[in-house]
Amino acid sequence: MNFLENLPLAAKKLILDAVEWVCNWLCAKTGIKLPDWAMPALLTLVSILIVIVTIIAVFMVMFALMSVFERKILARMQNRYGPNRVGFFRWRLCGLFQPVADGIKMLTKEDIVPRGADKIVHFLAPIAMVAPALVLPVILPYGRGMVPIELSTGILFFFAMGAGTELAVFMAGWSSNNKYSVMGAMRAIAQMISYELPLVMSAVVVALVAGTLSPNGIVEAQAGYSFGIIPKWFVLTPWGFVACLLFYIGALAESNRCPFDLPEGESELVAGHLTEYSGFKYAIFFMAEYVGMFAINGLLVTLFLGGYQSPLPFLEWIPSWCWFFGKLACVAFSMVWVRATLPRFRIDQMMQFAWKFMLPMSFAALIAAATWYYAGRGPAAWGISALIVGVPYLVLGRLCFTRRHAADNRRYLYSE
Amino acid sequence: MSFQPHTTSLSKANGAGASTLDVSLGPQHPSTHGVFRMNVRMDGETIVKLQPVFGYLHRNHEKLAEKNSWLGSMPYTDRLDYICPITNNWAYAVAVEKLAGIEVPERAEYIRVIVGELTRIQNHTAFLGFILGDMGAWGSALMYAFREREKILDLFEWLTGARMMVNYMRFGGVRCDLPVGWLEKARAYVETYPAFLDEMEQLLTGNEILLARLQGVGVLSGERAINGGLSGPVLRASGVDYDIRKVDGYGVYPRLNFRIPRGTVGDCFDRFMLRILEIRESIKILQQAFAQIPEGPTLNPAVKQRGFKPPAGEAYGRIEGPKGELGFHLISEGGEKPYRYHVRPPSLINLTLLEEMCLGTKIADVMVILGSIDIVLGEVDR
Amino acid sequence: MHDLLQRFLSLPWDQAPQWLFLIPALLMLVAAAAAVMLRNLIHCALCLTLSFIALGVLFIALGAEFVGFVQLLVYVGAVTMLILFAILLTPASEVAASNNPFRSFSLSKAVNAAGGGVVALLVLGGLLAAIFFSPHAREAVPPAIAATAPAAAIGENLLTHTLLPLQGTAILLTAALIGAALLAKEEKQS
Amino acid sequence: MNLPGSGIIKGMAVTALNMIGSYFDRAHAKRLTTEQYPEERPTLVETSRSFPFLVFDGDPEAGIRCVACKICEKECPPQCIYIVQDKDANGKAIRRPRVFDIDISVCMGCQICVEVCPFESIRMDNIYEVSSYNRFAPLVLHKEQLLKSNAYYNQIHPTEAAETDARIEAARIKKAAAAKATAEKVAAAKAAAAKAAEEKAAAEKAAPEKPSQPEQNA
Repeated sequence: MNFLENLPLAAKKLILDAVEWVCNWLCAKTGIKLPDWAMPALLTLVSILIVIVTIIAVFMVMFALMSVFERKILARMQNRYGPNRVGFFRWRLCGLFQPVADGIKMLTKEDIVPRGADKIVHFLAPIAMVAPALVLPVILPYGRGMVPIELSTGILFFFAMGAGTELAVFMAGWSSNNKYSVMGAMRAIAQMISYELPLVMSAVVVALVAGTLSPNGIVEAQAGYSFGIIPKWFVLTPWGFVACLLFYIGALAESNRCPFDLPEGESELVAGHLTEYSGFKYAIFFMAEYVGMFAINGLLVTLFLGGYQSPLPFLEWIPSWCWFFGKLACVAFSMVWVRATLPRFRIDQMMQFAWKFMLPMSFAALIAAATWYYAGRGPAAWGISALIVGVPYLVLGRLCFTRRHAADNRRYLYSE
Repeated sequence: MSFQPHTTSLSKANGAGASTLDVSLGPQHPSTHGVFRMNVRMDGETIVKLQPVFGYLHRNHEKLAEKNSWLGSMPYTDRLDYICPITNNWAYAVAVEKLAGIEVPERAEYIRVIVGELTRIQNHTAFLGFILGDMGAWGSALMYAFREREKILDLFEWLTGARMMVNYMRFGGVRCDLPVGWLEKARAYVETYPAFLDEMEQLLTGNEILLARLQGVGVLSGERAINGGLSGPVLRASGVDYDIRKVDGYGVYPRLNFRIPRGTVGDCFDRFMLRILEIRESIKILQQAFAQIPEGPTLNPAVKQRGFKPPAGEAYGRIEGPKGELGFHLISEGGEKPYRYHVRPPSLINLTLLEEMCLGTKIADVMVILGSIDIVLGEVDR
Repeated sequence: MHDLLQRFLSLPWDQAPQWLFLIPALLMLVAAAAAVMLRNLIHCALCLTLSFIALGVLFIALGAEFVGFVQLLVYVGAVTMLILFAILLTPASEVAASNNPFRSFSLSKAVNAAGGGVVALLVLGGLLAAIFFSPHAREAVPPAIAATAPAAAIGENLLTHTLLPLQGTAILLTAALIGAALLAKEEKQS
Repeated sequence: MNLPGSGIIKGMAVTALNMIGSYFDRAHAKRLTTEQYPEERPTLVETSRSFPFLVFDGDPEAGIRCVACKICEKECPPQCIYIVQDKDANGKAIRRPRVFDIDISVCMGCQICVEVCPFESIRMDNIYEVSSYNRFAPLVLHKEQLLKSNAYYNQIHPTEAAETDARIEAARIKKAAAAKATAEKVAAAKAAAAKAAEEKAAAEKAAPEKPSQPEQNA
């Protein structure tokens, strides 16, 4: 079990050792004397490359699996089979090779640029979309001591990079020279700006309690078990639960997923900012969206679900990185589940929800967290903070939803 | 007009100074229920003008019927509102029977009521799925609705040989009697239906997002609905008590005990709920019809189907179709072909107040309002 | 061959990273110039964003991670978006009128431009003065703080030494926000 | 009083139950109704119909029931049937089709041709895999493709075919009886008639029964 736990790190070290050995061997063979700085610089470079390749490989595989499993899960929720045909020669493998077929299809499709499009921006938009999405995952702690890039301000880095995708969506929408695209882009920007606030606020809540902006530090702050059995994850505190839900909703909105898929709202805007994209550019957008979704789910796991900590003490023999990816899969599954269930918000309702419900709630969570922090984290603190988030929830909920709704308030008359 | 966001701002699209945006929604658009088109002028995302454009699915239905024999138009009526072909058959048969003064055997009338109400159920079920699709839900409700609709279509296939293009009604009855065991199977199916409807209601009617999307959207007053000539669930959602099953009392409906639900607000949510309530009433009708259906002939033997020649005259026959008043206006010169054949399609006439319902709403609401009217382009454009 | 390689390796490569800052710096300058010169307003805004990003990269390269990320978050994430929004929502006539001053020269425009230039210079001078004459300007930031907890240090500084300026800025921004809302509302009514 | 958001939770419970149900409710086909088409073929109900075909008894050439009366051609609503009557060597029309084409790209499967046919010769098939790479020639079915045996008809629509066969049999018996009665009457009335008359009666007896059916059916 220790072996499994350390497998990724050991592999990395093995590669680095091998590179060093080969270099030394080459130098000895050729008689070149390396300057002092050369070997450390080379090893740094190699380790960076290892990180890049690993992250791209892992997230590409996850993207591929997600794209087929999302469709299969959605299909099952809708009582269908989903993709179950594409396999390897005559073995169908439950359609697991569907992403390969999709990739071939996307690659071989004609890449259409509308005549009136702004060709440069139209070309740059997918790149501007995928670049931030791919750097997002580097700050996540995947396991004990497995942070690709250890940043003391990791959370901030995440949000700073995440801001880039808005720009890409705007570029895509505006450059396509299509009314649907521009409207989709405007919606996307409005939505992302609105939801970034509660998203960041609910992350700040965690940073406040953990006292650090480093993802690894936040995960370490959630180590241990109260009463020896209940993990000290932030999601299991009242403020943490609320902040987690807010973060989850914000994550749905930021990754343009149902019920916040207004920018590409198919029933209204055809495909929003993606309307004029085809072939591999479209595939890149698609990929960036999914990688961004994984990254933000990973952050959610890190912030609230204890990152790589195991949920029960006697399960600690399972490697920490398994726990991380397991939790990530659960969050991703829940996003598919939400997608299978809910209809889409309308634009004004979406904005109202962000500003009138989520933002006040995130402030309430902040206050509750501060109370919890200073009231000694005991049962009393638990109760008080529950009160602080519960009351605004009821009041705001009443104001936002139930004022005019309630299906049972409607009267229906019958005539014989 | 050309749209060039690169050189202008978003608002430039309609020429200098204008602050609105013209968008042509359709005919190729994911949620226009076919090839419907709306020319929409928007201020931001708010609709300030909406012009429906019909006719992309025009198939010359009425003129074809005037070139065809009386019987030969029957299969074409399947293709009017292809979601519920049996009621189209029924309306045409009612009109011709009225024109020629044909008696319909009692068993045939019961069969007509049974298949007609099954059609209403499957139409409204499909509606529940469609409107969720218009609201942007990813098809779960639609798939559940189609799962159930499929079972009704199986019954139709067993009965008529085709799932949708049934060509079932004949002048003075129905084409063939119920197969052995059909009635039991249909009854068993109808017994299971309320459970499914409860599940759908659990999925849909309490959902906060759905409520927010439907309530207060596309409000239509009863007065306007009457003035616009609306009919069916759209009219009754606005609080007007008008159902041709009660008004005309055609077929054996007067013998059946059922109620007509109607709404109080007239918004999309009322139209949505009304479909659910109507399904529940239809189930009651079906249960009574299953119990009461007598033995006997299913086709009036006096009527010659081939070379059918009604006496010269004029008749307007109508029924309460799932989407509203479906009527056929026929003029006969006593020949083998109708002189004039006109359809009163509920989808088209319900659509005429679309702009009025949509003004001032958001573009996303337009799709929901259009969905709540429940149109089928085959019937709108004919 | 060996000699060549050996000589190549013994160049002062370890100094190279110090010169890498030229890349974002030049990018920033070019993008800023493009933002001024380009004809299409959206392109201008996009170039401006590019220069913001380059500036953020510079901050990060200087070891000021926190400032760099905040720069990206605020400027790329919010300010640019607001600029783009403003461009897209401004009525067409005004946008059309705002042609590039470098293309159509006229005296009044030149005077305007000169006036604008003077104002810009004054603002720049004021900023530089504020920076150079502030009490902390000459103190180098203790490297220890920069490396360990820049965020904490900045936070503490903001809430102790520079609390008053911070609050002043906040009030100013709020006032600007209210003013903007008022302006927008009037436009809507008319 | 409902908590805000409870409706969403309920809805999600429904989708979750459906997901689980799709794995376990297969037997009753309550949840997962999909048929995996090329492997699982639908069991067509007996009444299922697609396109028309021509019925023959015994030999495809001699046993063809169609007499080229062209009623179906006239009644077909989309007019997808094309019939040319056959002629013998002398140019005299024979009561059977030389050409019988159905354009199934036009045919809408309404079954009106079946209803109007007085000779029980055109019936509805239940084939459903008729797609082709060419939209014109392969979709025009000629007489050779349309001709299918009565056995096949009995196989796809047993009930209907049995009724049809019974009807034909009854008509044949009735016809035979009528012919016999006529012959006897003729023989009794004209017992002393010339041999030519006798030959004529014999020829009438041997004539095919089918032409007599219109009267039976009308």
